[in-house]
Amino acid sequence: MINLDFLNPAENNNVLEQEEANEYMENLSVPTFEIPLVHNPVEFLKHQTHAAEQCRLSIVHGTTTLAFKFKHGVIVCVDSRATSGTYIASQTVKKVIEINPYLLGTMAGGAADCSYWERELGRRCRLYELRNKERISVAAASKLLCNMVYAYKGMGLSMGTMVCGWDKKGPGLYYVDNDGTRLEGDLFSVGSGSTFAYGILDSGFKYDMTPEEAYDLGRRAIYHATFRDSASGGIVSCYHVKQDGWTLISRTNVKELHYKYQDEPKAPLV
Amino acid sequence: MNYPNPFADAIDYQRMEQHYDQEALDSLNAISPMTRTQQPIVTGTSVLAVKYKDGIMMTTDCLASYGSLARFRNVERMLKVGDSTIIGASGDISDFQYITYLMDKLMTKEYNANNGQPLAPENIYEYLSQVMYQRRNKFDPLWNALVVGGFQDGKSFLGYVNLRGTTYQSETIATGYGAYIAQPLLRNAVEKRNGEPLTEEEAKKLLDDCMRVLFYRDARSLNKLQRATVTAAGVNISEPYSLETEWAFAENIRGYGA
Amino acid sequence: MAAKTGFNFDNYQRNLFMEYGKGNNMKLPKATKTGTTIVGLMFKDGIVLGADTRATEGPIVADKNCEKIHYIAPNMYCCGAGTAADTEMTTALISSNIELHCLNTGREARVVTAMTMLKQLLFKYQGHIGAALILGGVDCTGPHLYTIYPHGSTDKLPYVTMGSGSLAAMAVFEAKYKKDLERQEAIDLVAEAIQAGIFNDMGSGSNVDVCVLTKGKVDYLRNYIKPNVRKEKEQVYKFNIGVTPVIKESIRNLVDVVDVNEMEIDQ
Amino acid sequence: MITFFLVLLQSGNEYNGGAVVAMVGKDCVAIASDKRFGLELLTLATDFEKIFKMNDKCYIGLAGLATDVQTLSEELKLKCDLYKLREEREITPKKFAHLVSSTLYDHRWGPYFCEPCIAGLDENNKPFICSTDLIGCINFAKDFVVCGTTARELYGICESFWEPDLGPEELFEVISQSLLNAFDRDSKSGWGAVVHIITPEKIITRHLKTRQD
Amino acid sequence: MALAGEDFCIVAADTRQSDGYHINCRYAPKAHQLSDKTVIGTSGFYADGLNFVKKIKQRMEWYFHQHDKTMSTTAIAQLISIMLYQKRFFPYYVFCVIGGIDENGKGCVYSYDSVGNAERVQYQAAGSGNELLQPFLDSQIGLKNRSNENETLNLTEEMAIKIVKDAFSSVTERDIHTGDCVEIYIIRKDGVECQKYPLKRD
Amino acid sequence: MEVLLGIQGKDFVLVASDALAITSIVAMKRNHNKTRKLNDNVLLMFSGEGGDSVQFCEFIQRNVQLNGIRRGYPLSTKAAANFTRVELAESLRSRHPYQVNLLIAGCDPDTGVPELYWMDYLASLKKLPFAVQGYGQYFCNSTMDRYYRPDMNLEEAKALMKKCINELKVRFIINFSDFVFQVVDKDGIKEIKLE
Repeated sequence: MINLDFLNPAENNNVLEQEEANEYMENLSVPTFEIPLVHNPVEFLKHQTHAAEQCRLSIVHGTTTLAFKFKHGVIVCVDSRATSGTYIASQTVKKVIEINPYLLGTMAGGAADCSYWERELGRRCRLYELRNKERISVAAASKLLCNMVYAYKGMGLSMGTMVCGWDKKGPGLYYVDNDGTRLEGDLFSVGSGSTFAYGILDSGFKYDMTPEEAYDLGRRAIYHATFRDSASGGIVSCYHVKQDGWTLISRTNVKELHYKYQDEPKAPLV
Repeated sequence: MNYPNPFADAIDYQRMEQHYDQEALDSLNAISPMTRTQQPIVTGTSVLAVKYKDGIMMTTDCLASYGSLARFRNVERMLKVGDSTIIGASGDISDFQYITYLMDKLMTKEYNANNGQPLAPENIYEYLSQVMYQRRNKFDPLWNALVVGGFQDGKSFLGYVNLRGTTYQSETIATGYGAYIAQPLLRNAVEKRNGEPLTEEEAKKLLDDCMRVLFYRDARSLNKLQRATVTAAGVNISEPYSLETEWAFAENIRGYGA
Repeated sequence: MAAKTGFNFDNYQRNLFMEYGKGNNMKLPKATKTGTTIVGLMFKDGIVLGADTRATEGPIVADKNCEKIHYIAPNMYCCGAGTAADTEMTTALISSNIELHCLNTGREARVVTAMTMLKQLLFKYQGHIGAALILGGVDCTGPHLYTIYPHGSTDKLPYVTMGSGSLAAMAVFEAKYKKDLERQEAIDLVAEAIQAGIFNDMGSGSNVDVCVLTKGKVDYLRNYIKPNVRKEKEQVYKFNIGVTPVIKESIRNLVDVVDVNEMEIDQ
Repeated sequence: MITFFLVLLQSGNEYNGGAVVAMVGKDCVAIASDKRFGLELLTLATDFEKIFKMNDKCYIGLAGLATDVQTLSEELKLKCDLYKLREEREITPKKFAHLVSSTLYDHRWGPYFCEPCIAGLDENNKPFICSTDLIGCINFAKDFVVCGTTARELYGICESFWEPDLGPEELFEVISQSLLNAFDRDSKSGWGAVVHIITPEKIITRHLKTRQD
Repeated sequence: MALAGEDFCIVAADTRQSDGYHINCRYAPKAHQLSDKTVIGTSGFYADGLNFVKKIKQRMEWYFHQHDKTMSTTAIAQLISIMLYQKRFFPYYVFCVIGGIDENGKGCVYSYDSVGNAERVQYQAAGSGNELLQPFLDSQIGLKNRSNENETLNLTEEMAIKIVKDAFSSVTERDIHTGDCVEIYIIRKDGVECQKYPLKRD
Repeated sequence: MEVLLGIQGKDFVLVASDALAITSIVAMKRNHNKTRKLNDNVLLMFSGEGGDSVQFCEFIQRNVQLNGIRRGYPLSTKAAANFTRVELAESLRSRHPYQVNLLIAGCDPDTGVPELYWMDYLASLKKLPFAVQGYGQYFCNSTMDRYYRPDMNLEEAKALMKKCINELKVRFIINFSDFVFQVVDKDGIKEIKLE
């Protein structure tokens, strides 16, 4: 069960004590969070994060991530830029979170939210494995994540993630976001550059592609998104999830990709 | 006004007649803290303190204002804690009285423990800064800027903590309007010496000069001052005294220009 | 083109529309302000004006060595704080009006005239022109020192300060000002007041400008003290030529190359 | 009420984005800009002109809202051409700076959302640069001036890189490296860059190879 | 600001504490030594930073008593991330970087946002001057935008210190919040050294 | 919620505009024409506030035509685009600015050189090889980037246009059932079918 006590600040007067208790808490317990003692903590936080956009209270939102299923598994491609306001805070963010050797999660929205909850997901998946002596299914893992963040719905978490993996039923791909939406699908793209990526994916996707073609499609889709969307960029990382776990296919700088694609002839139309 | 007002903070201590638009206040409520102290009521103005050769010297005036009213003209804004520490407070007087109570409690506990290791100024300072910071985190700040001075084992200590829990230690400290008016003079006097400490006489003169300027320029100040020293001999808070002031030049001023 | 006088309000509607119109939420960018410490004092036989030289744009220093003491007339100078463009343009406008006034009347203008012009202008704009000024000058009636606030109110005092560093500077004046200072004492006191602003107020910085006005004489001591000269950098960051990747280059010669030697070099 | 945080909001200047920088060298000046034309996050074109030639020895770079960049550049070009017709000589950069300043201050109460950087050589071929804020306060600098959404980044990097008395080629490298590294940290500018180096003899225009993301 | 070399790491922070346009204090350290392999630099709200560092030190002490060893830099890095995230709904207004030597004896830097997103980097600037500093580091340490892309930098300690000093003196010129003095912590395999370098005070 | 597309080919410009007129949540009309002919070889396409866009475009249309009649020869695409920009920029400074986003496609009747201009409601003008107005920008620009060549013939341009429209149909929340396709070339403006 998720501990929801903190939702009622009035009952939670002794913050100091509570905090100390948190710190002593065993690793297996559920994480708890301190919240501000105001009438409406959600509004307070919104106010703070909005006001602080320039002060980078949180690193936000610009991203392009995509994942699709095809004949040979699941391809995951992401860019690597973190922006706050117009400032590019980092060009080398790892937006694919390696939950365990069979599961990948992608990162869009608040970077800290994604990495924290997917780390937590990794821990729970490991616990599941220890308890049940078998690997958790992608469906179950994504549901776990979905349940965790749903408990905090309305608190201002920001997360749009795709959980990808391979289980008994074959390749699995689920989209989970901070509203608690969880969708199963064959092809998703998430983030501010996603529409551009969709444009490339939809026109180039075939189920029976070779892996090489699939890698190229994924990279190309991210590249085109980085070109058009100023909040995406950096390095394109490409992962392939196969039956025996995921492998990192490539990390390519967008600058190289641009000048490579620029010199290539365009794909024929007719 | 269209140019930056750097004194917003100083004014905050003194603002009384605020006419809140109820609607604006309601919409603010969503994001605003569940506080008791939204603004200070009875306030004291600047506290000045410097390190000198024998320890710490600190000065305040004796006024507690109620908005623009000079309400209480005989208030002591310095508090002796133990044998080697003094706390000077600007900001809300009732919050300062609460701090007095806290200090009493702390010292009683110390007395009962009687472990032979009296609380050093640093310890009291640390305690106070934690109190201030935790109250800020609860959105119920103690509306003060405090200066902690002390002298123990041949070392003098001077630290500042305010309503947000912001702390710093420095050779010279001034709060309220003093931070803008007196601090430049204090810094100048100390930096000029290149590390050579001020003598008692110099420190006295320096603080008196600063208090005089403050009296000229700070409308919430009073020419009735108290000076405290913390030295190896212990804490000594003087009786109230006044400064000589000079208003002669004003007699030549006629009109405002036109 | 027909020359229009006065301000042009063309963009005003549009900017409102962009700021508050449907689906728009742009915010007006900020103009450069001078955080500034400016001071003036009267001494035995004249006026000393002083200013720092930093102009800021929010937390960024936009200009490290700007001039804040503006010319009004040969016998008058004016320090400005507040919105930088406003102080520049207001003083420039009044300066030209004073010049016209002098030509009309055939006499040296009085300081009080300039002060009145300034206060009337600023009052007309009800504080929207963000210029806080210190006007000093010497005319046939002796030395005069005025402050003019953005809303158009004025003050006449023997020593005055303005800007974000005004309290620091005023502290120095209050502590050390005496009547009938000697010229050098006055300059030193002004410099000390400005330096108090420079070192204690983050909106003020860099150098000290001083302007001494006495009967029939003006000494504009630009960068009188430079307390903040940047230290030599630890190393020089020069790049090897050709390190930047270039796609395309075009060169347009402005002079005809006729020199034979140069032609050889070209080849 | 306690305010813990600064509030700075997105401004009209940031709608389209852009970066312009100008630097002084030894008997030469350089002015450079990025080439992006965007609408907030979307990049629409990568060949947008932000530097305009007023005459052979006077260039102006305008960063800010694209429509104002276009309107203002046309208005200034008109005024320069009229000046030339009236006076039968080219406008000097310093005079031009005052022209820009008064044009912008005219619009004090409804400003154009763009900030200009001016670079040029005067009648004695002495280098001149300056910038103004959006209501026309001139900043005469002896080293470099910057404007646009990348201003903060440019200030920091130019302050480290700029040296007095750089020759045209050295100046090119310094201004290019400053601009490239600065706008690589700003999501709203980049996508190509153009550098003009103005010397008494010639004008060198170079387009740089940059990141495109 | 922090940057990592092959076998050393530098963490540097200026010491000005300010409030609005007013300088509170010219010497208020923002960089704190956590262990003999790790140093943290904080910026943002000073009281939050100070208390956060105190809490980290406390947690490190507990760790020491439980495991009888000092926390490694990487472990501290993870701890900080989680501690920051625990305040997700009432964040510390703190931007921190930590620098240190990792288990393999290599220099490492971690940078954080205020709610605990961590990234291991080679160099990072944080705080009010970060936008001014970062491109300079990109160019000098990251060697970005050079036509010879294969160029590698052999960063020596001496070079790094020079770069740090120049970076700070440049930022001081343009950022009003930076100034007075910079403290440079140099973390080597055999301990931590702290140098002070004066900056402009205006 | 409208979309306009334009692709400049070797010697023509292929444009498409959706034919949907929306009020609130109702589709009022499914064969709405969102273009105006400025003259024989220049086509203006608009989207934006209902009244504004038509009023403004017809104003431009009348003036461009008047200009052509006065001078005896039609305005070039570039001239028409710049004229439109100035008018829009001026209107923006009035009390009731026109809120309209435009594409201007044209082809020189003599040389056959095609041109395509993009302009938003703030009057930023940009000449582009291919252009999209409205939310379509976010879906179609990458597809165009991927396949566009400056020397495309009409068949290729049609194929690219089809890809874009298909993408909109798959991903955009509004289903544009009908589009109006037109080709502007040296011989004039004519409506075509994609199939």
